[in-house]
Amino acid sequence: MLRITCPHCGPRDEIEFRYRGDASLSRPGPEDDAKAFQRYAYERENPAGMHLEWWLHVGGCRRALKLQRDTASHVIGGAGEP
Amino acid sequence: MSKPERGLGWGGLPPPGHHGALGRDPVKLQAFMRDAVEVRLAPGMAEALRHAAAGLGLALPGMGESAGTGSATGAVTTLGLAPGEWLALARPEEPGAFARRIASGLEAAASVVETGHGLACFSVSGRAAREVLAKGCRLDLHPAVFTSSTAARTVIAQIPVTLWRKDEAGAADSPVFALAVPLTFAQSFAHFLLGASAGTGAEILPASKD
Amino acid sequence: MQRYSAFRLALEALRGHGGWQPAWRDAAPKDRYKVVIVGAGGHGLATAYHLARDHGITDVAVLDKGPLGLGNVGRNTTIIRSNYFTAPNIRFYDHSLKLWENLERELNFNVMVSQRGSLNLAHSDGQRDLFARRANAMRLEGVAIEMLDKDAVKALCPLIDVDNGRYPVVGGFLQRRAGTVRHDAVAWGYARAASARGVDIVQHCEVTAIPREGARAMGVETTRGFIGADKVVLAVAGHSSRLAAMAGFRLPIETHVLQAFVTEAVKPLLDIVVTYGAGHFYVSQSDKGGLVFGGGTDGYNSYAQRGTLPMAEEVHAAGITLMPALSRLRTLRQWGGVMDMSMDGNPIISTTPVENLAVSTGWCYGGFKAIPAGGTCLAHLVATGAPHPLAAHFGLNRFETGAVIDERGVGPHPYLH
Amino acid sequence: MSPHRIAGRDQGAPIRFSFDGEAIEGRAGDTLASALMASGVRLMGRSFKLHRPRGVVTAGPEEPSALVTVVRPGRRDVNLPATMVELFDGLEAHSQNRWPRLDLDLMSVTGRLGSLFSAGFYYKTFMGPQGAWERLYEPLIRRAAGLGHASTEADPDSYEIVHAHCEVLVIGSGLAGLSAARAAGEAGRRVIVLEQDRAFGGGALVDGALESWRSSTLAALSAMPEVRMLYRTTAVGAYGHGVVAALERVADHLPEPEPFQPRQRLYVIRARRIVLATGAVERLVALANNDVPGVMLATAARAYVNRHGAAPGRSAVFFVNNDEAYAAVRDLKAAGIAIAAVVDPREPTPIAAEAEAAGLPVLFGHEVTAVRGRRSVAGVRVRKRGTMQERAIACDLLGLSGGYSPQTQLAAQAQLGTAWIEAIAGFAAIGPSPDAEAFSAMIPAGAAAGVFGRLEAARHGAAAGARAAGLASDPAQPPAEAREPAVPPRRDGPIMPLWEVRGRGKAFVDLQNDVTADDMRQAAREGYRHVEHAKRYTTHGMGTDQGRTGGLVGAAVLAAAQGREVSAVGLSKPRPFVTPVSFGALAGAETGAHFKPERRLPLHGWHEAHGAVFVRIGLWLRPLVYSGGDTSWGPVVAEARAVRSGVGITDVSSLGKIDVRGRDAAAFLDRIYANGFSSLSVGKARYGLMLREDGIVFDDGTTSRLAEDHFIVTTTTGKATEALEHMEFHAQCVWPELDVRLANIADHWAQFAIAGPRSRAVLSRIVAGLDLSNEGFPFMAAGEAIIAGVPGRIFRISFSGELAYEVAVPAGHAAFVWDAIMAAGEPDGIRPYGLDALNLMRIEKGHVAGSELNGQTTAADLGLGRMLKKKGDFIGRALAGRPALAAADRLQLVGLHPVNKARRLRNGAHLVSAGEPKRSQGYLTAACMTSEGPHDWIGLALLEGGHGRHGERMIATSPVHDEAIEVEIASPHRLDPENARVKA
Repeated sequence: MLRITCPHCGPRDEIEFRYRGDASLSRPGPEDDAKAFQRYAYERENPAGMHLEWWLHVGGCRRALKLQRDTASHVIGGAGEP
Repeated sequence: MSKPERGLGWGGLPPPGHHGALGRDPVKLQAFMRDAVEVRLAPGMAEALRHAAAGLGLALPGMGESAGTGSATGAVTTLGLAPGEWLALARPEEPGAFARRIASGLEAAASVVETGHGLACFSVSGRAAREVLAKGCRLDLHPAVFTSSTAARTVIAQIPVTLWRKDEAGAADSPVFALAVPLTFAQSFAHFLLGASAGTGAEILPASKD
Repeated sequence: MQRYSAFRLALEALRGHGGWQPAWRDAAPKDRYKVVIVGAGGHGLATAYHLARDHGITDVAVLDKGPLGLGNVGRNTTIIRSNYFTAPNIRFYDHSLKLWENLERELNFNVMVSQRGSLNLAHSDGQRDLFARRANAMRLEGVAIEMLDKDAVKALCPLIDVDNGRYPVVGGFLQRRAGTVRHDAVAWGYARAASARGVDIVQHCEVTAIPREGARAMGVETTRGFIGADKVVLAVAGHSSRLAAMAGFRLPIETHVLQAFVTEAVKPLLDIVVTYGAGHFYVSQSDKGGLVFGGGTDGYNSYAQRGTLPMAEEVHAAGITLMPALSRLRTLRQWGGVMDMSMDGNPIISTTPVENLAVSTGWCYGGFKAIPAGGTCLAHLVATGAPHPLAAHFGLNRFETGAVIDERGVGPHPYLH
Repeated sequence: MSPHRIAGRDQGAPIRFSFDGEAIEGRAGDTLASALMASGVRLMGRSFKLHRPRGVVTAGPEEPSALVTVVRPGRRDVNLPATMVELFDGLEAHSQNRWPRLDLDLMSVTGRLGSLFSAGFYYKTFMGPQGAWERLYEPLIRRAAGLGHASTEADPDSYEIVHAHCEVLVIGSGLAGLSAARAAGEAGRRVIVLEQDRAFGGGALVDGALESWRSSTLAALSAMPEVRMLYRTTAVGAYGHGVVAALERVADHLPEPEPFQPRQRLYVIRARRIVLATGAVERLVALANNDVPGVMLATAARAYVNRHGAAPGRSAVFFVNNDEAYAAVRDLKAAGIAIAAVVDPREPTPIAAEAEAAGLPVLFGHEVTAVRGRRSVAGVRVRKRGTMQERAIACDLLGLSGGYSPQTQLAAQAQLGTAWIEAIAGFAAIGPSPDAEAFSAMIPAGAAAGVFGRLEAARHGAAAGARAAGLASDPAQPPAEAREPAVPPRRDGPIMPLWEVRGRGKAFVDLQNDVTADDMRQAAREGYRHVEHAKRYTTHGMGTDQGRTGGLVGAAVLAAAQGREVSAVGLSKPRPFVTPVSFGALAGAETGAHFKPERRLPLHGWHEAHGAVFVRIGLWLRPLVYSGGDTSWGPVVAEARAVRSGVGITDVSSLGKIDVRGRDAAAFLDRIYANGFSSLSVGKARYGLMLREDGIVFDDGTTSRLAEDHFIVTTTTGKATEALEHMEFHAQCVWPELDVRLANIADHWAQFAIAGPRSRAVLSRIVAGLDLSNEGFPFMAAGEAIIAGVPGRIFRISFSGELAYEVAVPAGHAAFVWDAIMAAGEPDGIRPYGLDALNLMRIEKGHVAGSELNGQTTAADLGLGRMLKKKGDFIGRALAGRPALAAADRLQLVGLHPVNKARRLRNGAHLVSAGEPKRSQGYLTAACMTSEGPHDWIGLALLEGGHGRHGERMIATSPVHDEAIEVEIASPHRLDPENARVKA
């Protein structure tokens, strides 16, 4: 079970959070074409190792946090605000 | 037309009386109701909000803290639940009056959204209160950690809960925990409380506006 | 290949089982192969077997970073079925089911295909209507499926509490040809059969790089040296993104962990496969006697082949809710498998931006049942360069055109699948 | 007194129990195993595959053989190690896996044919013909396999999950564990100690020299208010981040739980640091017939004598390869059990030599080659190592000790390393690197860390406790002597690794699963050389005991077969759970009707009192129809007709409602919705469509603008949670520069739709502060008003296709306002309507709902393509334009009705053409009887290229219902396509 330290609420169980995926992606803008959005919507680096990701603390402060987590070991490197 | 009377909005705890085991330390369970507003700071208005809140006499505690807890009639309890976000709770008054008062006092410094009718409030008190809540609450409720000025949002029995202490500082031996859950979950949350307190036993008190 | 039979077994018993030969050759890698398949799991081994059997291509190596068959083929909940909704999926998975039905004779290895039937439960009129729609889609494709009402569910599986759960059971559907297979044996059986046809199975040979020359892969760099290849095939469930990155492209894949559990062994308790429709729980009883059951994914990217506590709690709660009698039964082990979750929940059997490199990925949590058909179709793609008609809809380009096949309708969010 | 009790140690009160129907008397403090032993019962079960007679081997949870079924009224527990079943009055235990009786098991024929049932035999036969497996072989195998017969009845007991927190968690209460707890406790830390036994002390419980230390340490700990001691509690899983799951057997030692007492409790413990003091478990030695009842681990024999006063035999031979085991020999001798021989393969060590000098018959350099006897040990065969000449020694007990394996399962689960320690010939947990410690939070101590010896383990434990408490930087610093046991330092000589003695007969490496050393060799021969392959091929280590007594032995045999070291072959990966855990305990209290919480409408009580039939949708309970239980179409049609002809009211409080404020609220909604909201006037509502980024419709709803910077968004009930999270994610993560503040107001506002031509008249009677006339409050108007004296909001929106209003009031006033509307509507015959009538009316109107917003449809598919903004960015914009999302043959929304009015439409039916009756071209998404009923059916469908096929005739086919009816495709908007009614 992950214990995620929310920058606002402190360490909490993973069930309080909703995962929202790769935080290294940034959404293309109004001027970008379908190809850019295709990459954004579908293509992932999906590393086995440190991964920067979004988590919403829906069961706590309802704030989003960016988490550095090792997807292989679940060691958490750190959490910060957007 | 008769005057509108606010109801609990859910079925309520079982009738007052004893519940569960006949233990030495039964907890007290009570449902109560509150007016409430969510106060959300507008960008760049922190200073203005502090000023406006001071004018209203409204405490704005830090994240994870509660303030203003008092027994005086009309007192407001404010919980810091997220950065720049507070939940202010007060005893029920005329429909909409509390929200209007806070909103007009804070004006443009924050958005004020009325949410009190959407909350069902419970208190769990007594020496065994921690033991009872530990059957669902994943937070550390040890008095050194969850003090009488702590507030938190968490999840208990799959239900979102806002949790704070209603007792005065120093009452570590017999804490009073207040829990607010979304109204539509109230019946299920009551089921959790009854199940969790069956082992220690509980005394159910009549629902209250206080 | 040393042929297995009851007679042979008796003969060996008389001489202390000293005459058994290795089931497969533990090959050392050659410098070059016509086809190098990365990943000695179910799909990789089946692909090698079908390359040899269907296309006469035996200059094939199957590489694995560890011992064969210890990825998802050895970690799943052993269910085979073809109860899908879209016609192309029904055809593909039912073809797979037909191949399963004859697999032990095909491989001369008893993989214990047990067509005991698989029951999916519906808990509301709306869900029952969706089941009827799915069942009708199958029937239109000529695949047998039966709708059951509540009483029929109860009669078929008395362990199920149809009335008192949070979501009472209103009915379900039953695919009698569905069932279970002894999962490890599938890897062993294919390995043995492929090896017998000349395929090299190279264990403990981890791919560390996929060098390219222009748009083509030259082969694979491994912990046991460079191995040249005319064609490279990736069949590395859970790790496809890493291998694709070595070859220089990204996949529409996230890796997630799916958990599974097994109980202590008890005498026959449950004769069919049951899937709960209102929570994460599907279950069958292995021939050894343990209940094998699974739940959902953890909900976040993970390469950790292990279980988590919240999922254990949820799955067991769902299990008791559906089958209250399980309450005192004890769970022995909890584990996890890493899944390639594709962005539409459907697999990818496809060519890639690298001309001579094909992938089989995106099996989500349904890869096991697809092994025979997946191997057939991937072998066809590798051998002929054209997609097998049954797997034509599994191409990578569907994400560009929008022709995705999202049976669940949850969109490109694997953590919601 | 039973001759199997040791004189002077028979002090507990008598307890009556039964085994296989025979009444037996035990003593308080007995386990079932010790009570059976003390009454002379040796045969306790039959083995899994070969049905060989089996007795008790251990005295703990690692027991592989003595598995029993315990029956209580309404309760049945199987495969329980008799070593862990605490005796209670009336206990009813049964042996397992025998037919018809334990002493006459006809299935034991499999044992006689044992050589056929070698490793993996079933992979090599039973292969045909097709169907024979399911019909013939599999049923036979299934019946023979398994152990106990599990309960098929619901469990009358309850369970609970308890969340706990501490600074230092100590797992195990032996010398290391108690010392660690004391060190941490004295430092003032919050400590939890877990002990799987019913008493604290671990090894100290069987060692008289440690009793005074044990009791003084326990007394010290009990005086510390922040130290919590949990016995009968096993740490079953370690999950990293300091999280450990522990199972407390609260009432398993009782005939049944006390009132309101759970049977078992699962603790989820979050610890800052964990001291792993789980000790070590003795290993068996693979030798011929090492499974005969009477073969027992040396430590177990000692435990039965010292803790229970039960005699495991009268005349014992010990076969040991280490000095630790001599303590057991001495204690048995002291208890009056004859020691026929101590067979020690080593050269004399000081301790062994002392034992010999004290009169024990030690055979140095010897080994036991086989056990004699079938149902009970009759003797052993012994030879000098390296020679072939054997001699027989009569005995009825063989005490085995092949060394001790540190219990490192939890360490491995927490990603702590293990390392081979030559001195103990085993894998021990090794102290973590700082990185690993941050994750696992675990510090191994005592025997689990490979530190053997009583004083040494206590010191090691104290140091670990101090380190866990954050105290000592120097872990070697010894604790105060007063806290140490008064025992001399360890001076054991070296162990001789000894895994197997080759001989004639089955030499088991896994007693529970009947795996022999020959099976392991065969696996290696057939290529299953890796320990994980061998495990799966032979089933070695896959029983309830997880191979704790024979796991390493099997691995060693496998290694030897390949000419490798066991340290290189290793063990298979230990996964949770350390000991089996019941479903009930893992599930906790939230099961059955409470598996998921229920959400009830604020007016749930009213609906219930007025005959509502409820439907469960997601977490909600919602009124389907007010019919008192009648679920036919009649009451639904009647409700819909009441609306169409007069007025009705329905509770839509479950809709998601999100308060959106901020300077950029409109700009934000422009991006969230595919259609525009910045153009919406204050006081107006607009239907909005949200897409996913991939261009597929995500959700819909009506959003109103109450002020320039203030909107109320409504979502569907089903997507309420997801839509809020979708908006929060985009507000915070994608466009953080926007000033937009979201608040979930779903539960604060109860919301009712009042629909029908008379709705305005009814509402006018109770609404103040708002001109409800068509001019004053036209279609899609929104505003605040006083409703029956309650400040609320009114929206003129319609899902039913009629003139309609939605009224929102604070939930605490819902009942009051609802009653007021019902009273005001009485002259017009107002009646409540449920979800079915609502659905019926929206189908007539052609509004889409969840079954069309199925995550696969585009706006264009639903006929809503024109809503998409031509200018400006929004979620889904780019990818909605992909070619396949605009293909002509996409499934598009149509209406349909049967050509023959007498036929009913079936939800779930597919649409085919008469010429191609097997090719699905689409399917029905909704079907209902219309408000014009009773034999008038319409439906909605998604049909290939459907927009251009109105008027076409097709077949709606439902093979599972054996139905196929002709239908006519039509516009989905059957009712009032001009919207005259809603604008009236």
